[in-house]
Amino acid sequence: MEPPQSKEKNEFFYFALRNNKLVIGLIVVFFFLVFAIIGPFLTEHDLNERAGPRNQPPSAEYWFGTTTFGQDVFTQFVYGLRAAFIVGLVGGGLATIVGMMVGFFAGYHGGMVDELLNMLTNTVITIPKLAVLLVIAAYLTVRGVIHESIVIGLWSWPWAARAVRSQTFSLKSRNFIDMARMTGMSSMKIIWTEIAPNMMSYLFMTFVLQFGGAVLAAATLDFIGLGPTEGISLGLMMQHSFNWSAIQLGIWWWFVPPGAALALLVGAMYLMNVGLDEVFNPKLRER
Amino acid sequence: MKRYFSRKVFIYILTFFLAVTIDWLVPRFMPGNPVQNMLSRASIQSDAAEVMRGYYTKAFGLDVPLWQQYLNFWQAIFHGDLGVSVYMFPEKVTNVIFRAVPYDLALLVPSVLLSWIAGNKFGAFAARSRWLDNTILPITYLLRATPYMWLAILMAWSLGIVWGIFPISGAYSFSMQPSFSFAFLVSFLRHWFLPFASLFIVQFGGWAIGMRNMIIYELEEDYSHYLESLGAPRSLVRKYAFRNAMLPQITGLALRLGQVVAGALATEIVFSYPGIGYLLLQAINNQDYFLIQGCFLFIVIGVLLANFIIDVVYVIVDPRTRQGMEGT
Amino acid sequence: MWSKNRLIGGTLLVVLTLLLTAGLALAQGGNYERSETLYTTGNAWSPPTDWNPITNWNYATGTTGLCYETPFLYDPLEDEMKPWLAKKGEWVTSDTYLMDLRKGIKWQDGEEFTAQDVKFTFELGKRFDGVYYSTLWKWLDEIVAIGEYSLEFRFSDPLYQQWENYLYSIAIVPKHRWKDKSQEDVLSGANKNPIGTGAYRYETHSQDRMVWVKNEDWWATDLLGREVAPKYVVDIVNRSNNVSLGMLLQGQIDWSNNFLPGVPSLVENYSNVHTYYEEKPYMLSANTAFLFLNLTKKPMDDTDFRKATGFAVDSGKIVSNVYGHIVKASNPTGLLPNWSKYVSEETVDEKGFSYDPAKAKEILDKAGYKDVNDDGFREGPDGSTIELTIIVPNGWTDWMQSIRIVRDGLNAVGINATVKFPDFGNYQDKIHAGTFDMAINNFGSSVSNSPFTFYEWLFQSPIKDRMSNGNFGRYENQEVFDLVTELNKTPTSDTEAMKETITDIQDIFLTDLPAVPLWYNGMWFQGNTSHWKNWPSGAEDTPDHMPSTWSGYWQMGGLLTLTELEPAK
Amino acid sequence: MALKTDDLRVYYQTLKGDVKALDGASFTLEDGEIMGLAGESGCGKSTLAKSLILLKPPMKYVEGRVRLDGEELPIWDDEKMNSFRYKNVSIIPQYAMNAMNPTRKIGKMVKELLKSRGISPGEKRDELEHRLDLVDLTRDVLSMYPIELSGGMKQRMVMVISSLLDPSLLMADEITSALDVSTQKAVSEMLVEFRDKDFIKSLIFITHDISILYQIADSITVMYAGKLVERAPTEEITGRPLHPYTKLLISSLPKIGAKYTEEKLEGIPGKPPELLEPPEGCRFKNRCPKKEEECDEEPPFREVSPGHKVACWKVKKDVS
Repeated sequence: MEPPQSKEKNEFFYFALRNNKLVIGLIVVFFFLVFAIIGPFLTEHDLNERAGPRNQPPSAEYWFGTTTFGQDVFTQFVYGLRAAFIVGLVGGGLATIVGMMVGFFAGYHGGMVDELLNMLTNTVITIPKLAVLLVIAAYLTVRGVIHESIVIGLWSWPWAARAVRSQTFSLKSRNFIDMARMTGMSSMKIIWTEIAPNMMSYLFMTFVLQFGGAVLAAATLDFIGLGPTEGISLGLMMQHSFNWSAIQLGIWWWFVPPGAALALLVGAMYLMNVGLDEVFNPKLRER
Repeated sequence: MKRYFSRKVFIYILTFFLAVTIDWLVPRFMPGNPVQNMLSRASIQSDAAEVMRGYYTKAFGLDVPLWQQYLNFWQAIFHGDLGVSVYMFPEKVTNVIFRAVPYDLALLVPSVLLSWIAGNKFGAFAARSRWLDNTILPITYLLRATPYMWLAILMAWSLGIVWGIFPISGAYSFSMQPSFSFAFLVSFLRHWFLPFASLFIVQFGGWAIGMRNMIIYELEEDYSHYLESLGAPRSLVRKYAFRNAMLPQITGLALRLGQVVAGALATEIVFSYPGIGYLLLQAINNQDYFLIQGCFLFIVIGVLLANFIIDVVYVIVDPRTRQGMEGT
Repeated sequence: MWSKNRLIGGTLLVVLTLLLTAGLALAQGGNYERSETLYTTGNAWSPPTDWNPITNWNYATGTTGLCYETPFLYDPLEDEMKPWLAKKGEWVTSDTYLMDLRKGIKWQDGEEFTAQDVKFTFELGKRFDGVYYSTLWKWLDEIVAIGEYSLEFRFSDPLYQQWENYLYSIAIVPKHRWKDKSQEDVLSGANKNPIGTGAYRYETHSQDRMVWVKNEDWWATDLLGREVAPKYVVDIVNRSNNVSLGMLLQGQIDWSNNFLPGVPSLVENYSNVHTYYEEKPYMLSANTAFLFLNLTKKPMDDTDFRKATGFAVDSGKIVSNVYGHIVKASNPTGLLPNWSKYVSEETVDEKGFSYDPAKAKEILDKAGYKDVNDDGFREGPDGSTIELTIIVPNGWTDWMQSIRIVRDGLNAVGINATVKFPDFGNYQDKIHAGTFDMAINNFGSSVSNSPFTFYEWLFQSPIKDRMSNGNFGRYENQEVFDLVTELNKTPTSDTEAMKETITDIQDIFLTDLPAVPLWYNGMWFQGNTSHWKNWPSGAEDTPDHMPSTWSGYWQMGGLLTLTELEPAK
Repeated sequence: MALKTDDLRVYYQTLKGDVKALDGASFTLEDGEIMGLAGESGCGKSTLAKSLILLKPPMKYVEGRVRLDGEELPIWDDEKMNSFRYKNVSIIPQYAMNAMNPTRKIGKMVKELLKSRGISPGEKRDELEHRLDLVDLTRDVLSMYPIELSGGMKQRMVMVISSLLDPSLLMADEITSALDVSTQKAVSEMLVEFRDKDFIKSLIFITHDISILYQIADSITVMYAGKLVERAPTEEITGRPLHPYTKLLISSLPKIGAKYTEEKLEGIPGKPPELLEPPEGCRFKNRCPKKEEECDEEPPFREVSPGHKVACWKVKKDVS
């Protein structure tokens, strides 16, 4: 026998608020989110403007120091954080949605549909993300963070799809789906009204993971020079600092903040994911 | 069983065909002209440039219609001929790739395997220990979330520049030629260490977390509870859980090894390590169709092979998969 | 499967590695004695794959210069041709060029170097279209060897300026080794194990380096008393400029031709870092960066608008803010300092421009560019909106910063301009196809023996669909095209006639201003004095050569620099 | 007297507070007795079984004593309890379908299990094969993976494993719910045979399907919301159920083999009470057709006739 489980919402919050992992993760993410939202209002500098002398270490005036071009690192940092959230939300969101659709249909219909979608999934996994970005890069004179996010999203869904598919498989065999089917519901409706709600928690966790994955993927792409050609991102900051010899010249304030923010933000996301897992899955809860 | 495998093989071939076709298409979608790009580096008179462009376009086989280029491409693949690199003209693509691959193997195979072993051990160890779960594990989450290049940069800066313990660029000292001497080996290892370590650490975090999550699920599985009910000691329960949690980790390992040929781009850039990752980036930047295709082809083959091996290995190690093959 | 043994084995491996790595850190010491080895970098961006002087965009650093040599050298600092393999060369008639070769030059395989080698090399261009100097044969009739050491080049229509350029850029290859090469071998062969006449032989190469070893029998030692100092020249393939910087500071690289950020502070803080000048501009100039304006588009087709652009752009700010004074602002004519004698001060005084936003506004006002819809930006005289985009390749950070300053200058005088950074391939496509608005480029403005090469690039003609070798803005003016041809046909000895023609060209250039010269890009050079000294510099009693390892620059001072170096200890 | 529990209370710890899943169970089980334990799901019957063998978080021991064969069972102490598990107390879990490690051959798993309990697998080999014969399993199953067995086979295999060490008390937790009717019957009869052959001394057979108990159980105990409500020999309780809940349970049960008692019970208005803060008094009162004021006080579980215990105020009145 399990402890009685009422499906009340406040129960979720009740457990959520008592899960250290989730709470710490949320606090960190929230901290960065606030930082990203209000940060740009705390600086009077422009992104690329020469704000002061070159290569200044952090000081009261330049909180995070300045770059080789005399740009204010703090300013770039806060805008970069914004970009990270955009990539996470758009890229991670897109990957989750596409993965969900493909996974649902594959898992629900099985048979030929499943085989075909599986092949598609495999092909997409096989083709390096770089290749696609390459073409996109070549076609778009200007790549913004959004373009990058969309590409990442459209190329990261296979993992989500695989997971959702197997979940759907197992849910499908349960009674309530059979009953729904017997009542003559359309498969679309069954997916939306019966399967999806049962998977909401799972999907949300998938999204959290995809968010972190998208942010990291974007950082790598930015670093190797396939990132946005406009604006700034944390990955671009690292690329610039690297290209402009910040390592050799010891301009650590240029490359430490963006990487640290990425690691903390994404790490917090992963922590949240485990926390959510424990909240949604009572078996893992009491330890 | 036979039917199962022949169907699998068919699907793999189909996937391969699709992937290769896309691989062929992708560089051709790019605006610009690789020959033009190559010759833009030449200091030549403009009328001479026209003539040369004609010559090299033909030399690269870019003068025939697209469909024929496509057919030629397939034909060449089966002859193991991936064409000539534009960026490293006139080197053959296969040579270029084969020369870079050993560095990737030297860097990635140990880092993947060792981090996998250590990560799994640590993850299994940390699972279900409240103390570890709350202290060390958050650090592994952070590791897992650390961008490869950032850790690489941090290590290069601290260990390479500030303390000057390790060199931070190249695969061996510039004053040496590769040889089987001790001095060369030392030089190679010193150059190898930082990229290896940065890869190891991040991957360690990933594997450890994977293992921890997996084993926690396994420990809550019915068979674990049954064993506990029958008074089986913790060691046996954990052994079983560990073994079963290992299965997805094996999948992960195989997939990761399948990608080894893709190199570790960001890390290779930071440490100027001459692997495929860096090569690919150069190929992309120089619109080197043939090198891009070649690299991708290797990667595609690697990934497909890994997937196929997983399929086969799973049939052996996980009896559950056999069910689906014979029944229904 | 996951036995303990494996784990222990793995751990052992790691520990062993650590021990080896840390414990034997001191055991470093290579095959090349440090005191005899010169480490260079800054030219190669791809692994050495080819030692074929015909593929001059691709060969390994030093193929031409160190291994293969040219009949002449050119010294840009003195603007002087220096006989090299050739003892002398002169125009005996207006269309016959006589070249005398030095006696006693040997190929590295011991064979004698003769007039047949020179004839053979030049005739490769006749045999194969794909050779980069094949067009030479449109105006060269024949080459006649006179004895072992003299040749007569008989021209139908001599292009003197271009010819002189070839004299120090075409590397002579040995006939006895090349005569059986097929077209494919010549045009795309790797030419492994190159045998030249030069100071260095091929030693080895790998992905990230090219190693040359000294040719002890080099002819110049006997004939000219010149000897190259380093036994080994190891050229390191660029990974990124920052790697070069790190290695330079640590004394692992002696000679860097990379663009390194923050050079002034390096010179100040590192006593062993050497630049050509001790203070700004630190660097010699190598080429001119232009802001190309696309004349096929509005409003760039309007001369007034272009001129206003010239006045609106603050190139001094680019020099100080972006480059930290390691470059110089360009002369309004764009002519490099080594051609300063051709600059007509009068013309510049009369028609030149400088940063003067007020003047820019005045010109725009007068030409009818007014802000009619009150959006803060001017509209065209016909009321059309102006929205311009300035492009440079993504990742070229110094240029990216520069066009931001250009944009700011334009915005300040009321022209709506934005910056964009397409990838290199895309950028190149845009300037070749003429679909850009404004773009920075300097690809063909490099230092050379004659302003002709500069103008031929700037006024490339005829205008085609794709302009891949200059004149990206598609400036069409037959008069100036004719003047460039005329310049080419002016004997190099006739400086007065050259000046005249160049003055005319300058006049047209400054009148129409089809492109705006911004700054002189530096001949980036940083030396490290820890292992080698006596680097070229602008100071007294030091060698005066252009210290460059770039392709085509060995003949312009790089090789001579090697003969001047001395071990530091 | 094989088993005697005394006021056993085991709660589930949740962050909201304790869920009183087993709130004071006292009963005795005679040697050789097969006791059926029935009730709706969530009534605490599985908690009772689990607490007798593996009481681990989130379950929490509150109070009560358990004696098995005159010896105290230290159910609150996981360590000490271990020596009793399997050898003295054993269980066929609810999840018998998944009880075996899917990636181990069954024979190997059994071997490893025995070894880990300090028993030489060789010694038990014959016995194991003998029992396989008894439950109609070929010896080949030992070299098979669980996935290769049908549901019924797995069930029987687990029966063999769980009873291999001849435990004094075996608990079968909802073992029939996943099986079809004929297999249910066969499996149940095998358990009876086990008892008859003295493999096990006594059996607690937990099910929500009372009909199956008619055939095998010596006595039936009914639970409701964490409490024992009625306990009597099988004929007695089926013939003369006293507690209103038992009556409903039995009357709502039309025929042998009806699967989902729960669905039928939906006929009883209302739901079982929340066990986090259960109502004072009789826990059935809100659904009880005979509810009166006195029901606000907790009814004692007392013997109303020999061997027949019931916890209901109304019964007290009726009988005495």
